[in-house]
Amino acid sequence: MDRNNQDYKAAFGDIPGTLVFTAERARKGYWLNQFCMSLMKPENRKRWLANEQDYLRDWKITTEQKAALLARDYNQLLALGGNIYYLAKVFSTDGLSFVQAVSTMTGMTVEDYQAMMAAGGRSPDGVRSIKEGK
Amino acid sequence: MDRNNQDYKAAFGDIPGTLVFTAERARKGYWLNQFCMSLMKPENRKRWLANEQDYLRDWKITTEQKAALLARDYNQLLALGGNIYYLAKVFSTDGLSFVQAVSTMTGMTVEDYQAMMAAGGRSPDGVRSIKEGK
Amino acid sequence: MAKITAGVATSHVPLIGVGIDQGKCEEPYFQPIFAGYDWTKEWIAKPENRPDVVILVYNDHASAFGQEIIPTFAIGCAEEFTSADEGWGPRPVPKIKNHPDLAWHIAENLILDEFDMTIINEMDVDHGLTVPLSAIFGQPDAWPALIVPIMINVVTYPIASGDRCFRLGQSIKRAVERFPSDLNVQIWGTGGMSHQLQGPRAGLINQKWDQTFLDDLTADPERLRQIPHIEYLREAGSEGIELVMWLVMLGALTNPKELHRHYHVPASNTALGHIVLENGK
Amino acid sequence: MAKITAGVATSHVPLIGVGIDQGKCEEPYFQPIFAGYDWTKEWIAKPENRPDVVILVYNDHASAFGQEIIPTFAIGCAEEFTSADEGWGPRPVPKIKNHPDLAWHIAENLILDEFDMTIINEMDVDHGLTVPLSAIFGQPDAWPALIVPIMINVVTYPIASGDRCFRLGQSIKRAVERFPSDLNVQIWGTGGMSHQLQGPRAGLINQKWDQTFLDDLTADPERLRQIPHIEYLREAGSEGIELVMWLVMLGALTNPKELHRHYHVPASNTALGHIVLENGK
Ligand SMILES: [Fe+3]
Ligand SMILES: [Fe+3]
Repeated sequence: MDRNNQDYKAAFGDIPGTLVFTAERARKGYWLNQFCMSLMKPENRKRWLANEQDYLRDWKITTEQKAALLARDYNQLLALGGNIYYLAKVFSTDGLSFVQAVSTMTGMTVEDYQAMMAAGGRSPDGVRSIKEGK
Repeated sequence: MDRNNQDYKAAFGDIPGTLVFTAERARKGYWLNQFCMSLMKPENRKRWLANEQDYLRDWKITTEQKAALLARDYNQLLALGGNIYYLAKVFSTDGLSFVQAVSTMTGMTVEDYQAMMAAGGRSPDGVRSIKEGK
Repeated sequence: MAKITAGVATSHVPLIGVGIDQGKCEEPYFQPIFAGYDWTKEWIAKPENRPDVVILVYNDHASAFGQEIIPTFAIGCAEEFTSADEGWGPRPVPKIKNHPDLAWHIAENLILDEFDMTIINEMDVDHGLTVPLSAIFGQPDAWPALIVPIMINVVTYPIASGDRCFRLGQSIKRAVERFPSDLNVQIWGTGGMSHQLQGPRAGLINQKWDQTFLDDLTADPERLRQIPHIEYLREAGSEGIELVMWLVMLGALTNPKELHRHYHVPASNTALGHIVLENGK
Repeated sequence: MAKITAGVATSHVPLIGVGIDQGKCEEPYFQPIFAGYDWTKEWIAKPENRPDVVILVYNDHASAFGQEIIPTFAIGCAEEFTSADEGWGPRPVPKIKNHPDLAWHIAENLILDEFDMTIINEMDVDHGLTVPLSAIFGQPDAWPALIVPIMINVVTYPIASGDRCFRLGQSIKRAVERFPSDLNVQIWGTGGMSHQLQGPRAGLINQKWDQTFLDDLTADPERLRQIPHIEYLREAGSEGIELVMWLVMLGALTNPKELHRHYHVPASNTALGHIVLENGK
C-alpha cells in the first residue's frame, strides 16, 4: 500500500472524466459544498428556490462557483471543488433524480443515458487510464 | 497493553476518591454534561444565573442531577455521571477558580486546600489503591 | 455470548428507497431489482436467522458529516437515530434503535485494539443506512432488529485502505464474541458495486470486475483486502470505492459460505450487488 | 524540506492564562511559575530557533467537543481557529493561524499510515492550546508561528494508549520530513503533569514520579511509551493522563537532548512541568 500522499495521489489524475475528491479539491470547494449542505433544511430550500442569487449572497463562494450553480453546470462545479454527494442536495431540491442529474455531465440526453444504462452501462474499456489509453 | 475493555476497566474502581469517566458514566451523565456545555454561550449563562430552576426545565436531566447542580455538590455530580471538564462551565459561570471549586470536593476549606497545595500537594501514598491500601 | 452468524452485503442505491417508499416495487423497471431480495426476506424471517442486532457498516453521503468534521471511522452509540433529510425530505422509515450496550462495548474494544474511532451520539442517518434496511426488512412499523451504525469515510480522500477496513472487521468480530449476552448478530456492508456518479465517465459499470469481487468474497478474501483504491477508481468507477465497506463485513466473518447472490444492472446509475454469507468456523 | 528541530512540552494550567491575561506575572504566587519560561522565551526568540510552524498536540476540555461527537485523534486543517469561551469569556489572544498545506499533508500521511484521523475544519480551541502559546510567546499582537492543532481525546475512556500516541508522533515526523518546503517545525506536547481535579483525592501531586518522567524523556523513552493508563491514574492523578500528549511529541523526536527544564508545585491544582528538547539525529 502507498504509505505517502504523493505516491497515493499520483495516478488520480490519470482517470478519464473523473475528479477524485482530494484535499486540494475539498479546500477549493469548501464553502460551495457547505452551501449545498444548507439545502438539507426545508426552510433553506424554500428560500433558495425563491431567489437563488439572493440566497447565495450569504456564502463565501466565488463568482465562478456561483455562475456554475445558477447554471446547474455540474461538470464545472466538480472542477471548482464540488463533490457529487454535496451537489446532490442541489439537484434533489430541483426535484431531479440521480439519473437525470448525472446524465447532464456526460453530454448525453437523459434518454440516451438511460438506454446506455439499460444496456449494461458504460464499459470501462478505454476509460481506465489516460496514459495507457486502455 | 490491555486489548479488551473488561481487563482495561477492571482496576478503575480501585483508585480511592476517583471516578474515571468511562462509557458507563458518560452515558449516565450525557444530558448533565451537555447542559454544562450550553453555558459556553454568554446569553445562556445569563439565563441560567437569572433563574436556574427555569433553565433546567429544558434539559433531560434527572431530579437527583438537578438537585446536585442547584447545590453545586460536585462530588455528587461526578457520581451522577458528570465530568469535571464539563462541570467547569458551571463553576466558571459562578466566577469560581478551579482551586476554589475543586477544594469543595475534598472536605477541606479553600484555605486548607491551598495550604496543602503550597506544601507540595496531596501525597499519592495511601491513595493509589483501595485493595492494597498503598 | 454474542455471535456473528451471517454477513449481508448490498448496494444502497437511493432509487431502491424511492421504489419502496412510493410503492413501485412491481413496476417493470423495479421488479428485477426487488426480486433478488425475496430470498433474503424469506431467509431472515426464519426465527433461527433473525438477527437481534445488525452491525450496519455504511458511508455517510454528506448528510450527517459535511466538511467541518470528517471522521475516518465512526461508531454510533446513541439510543436512536433519525432518517436524514437529504434534500427531498426524510425517508418515511421507522426510527433506528441502537443496542447502546453493544455499541459502546464495540467502541471500547476497537479503541483498545488501536482503531482510532470517533464516537457519535447525535447524527441523522442517510440512504446508506436506511435503504439496506428497507430492501431486506420491507416496510414494518418498527425495524425488527437493533442497529449499530458504523460509518466509514469514503467521500474525502485519503480514505482508509481496504486492508485497514478488513482489519476493522476482524476487530469488530473479536469485540462481539466478548460481549456477555446471547445475541444473534449480523454484520452488513453496504454501498457499491461499480458505479460513477460524476463527470463525463458517469454511468461506468464493470460487470466482470463486480462478479469476480462477489466470487472472491468466499474464494479469495486475501486478494480483496489488498485491492488498492486506484483499482476501485479505475475499474469500478469513482463511487465503486464504497466496496471497502463490504471488506469490513468480510473481515468480521470466518470462512464464509455463500447462501445467496443477486446482481442486476442497472439500478439507477449503479450495478446492484447483494450477497448473503453464512459465517463459518 | 521541512524538519522538526525541537520538542517543547508544558502544562497548560488555565491559571497560567489568567496570570498573563490579568498582568499578574510579577505577583509572588506567579513569579516562580513564569520564571521557568524565561529561558525558553529567550531561546525561541533567536532566529535559528524560531519555528515557522508549531505542531501543537493538546486535548480539548469539553470546549469544541462535547458528548455528541468524540474523536480519538483529530487534526485541525482550517485556515484559522478562535479562542473558545469556556465559561468566563474567550481568552484575549490573537487568532490561531494554521499552515493548512502542512496540516492537510500531515493528515493525508497519517491516514495512509493507518491512523484513523478525524479532520476538523471548524473548531474553537481552548486553554489546552492557547495557554502554552501565551506561556512561551507572551502577549504579541499576532502569534509568531503558524499552528497545526492536533487534538487527542483524554476525557472519555478508553483513550488511545501511550504507545499509540508515541507512534502517532513517529508518523507525524515522517510526514513532516516529506513536506517539500523548507520549514523549521517544532512539536509541542501539552498538559500534565500530575494533577487531579475531581473527588476527595483532588490535589494529588507526585513529584518523584513526575521528575522520573522528565528524566526518562531523554533517558528511557521506551519505558514511557509502555506506561499503562492505570499507572497515570494511580500515580499522577486522574488528570495526569494528559501526559500521553507529551508522548506524541516524544515520538516525533530522535535521540532528544534536554536543553531546559522547569518544574514547580503548585500552579493552581497542578504540578507544572515544562521541558525543551533539541531534536537529535
Ligand atoms: Fe452510496
Ligand atoms: Fe488540561
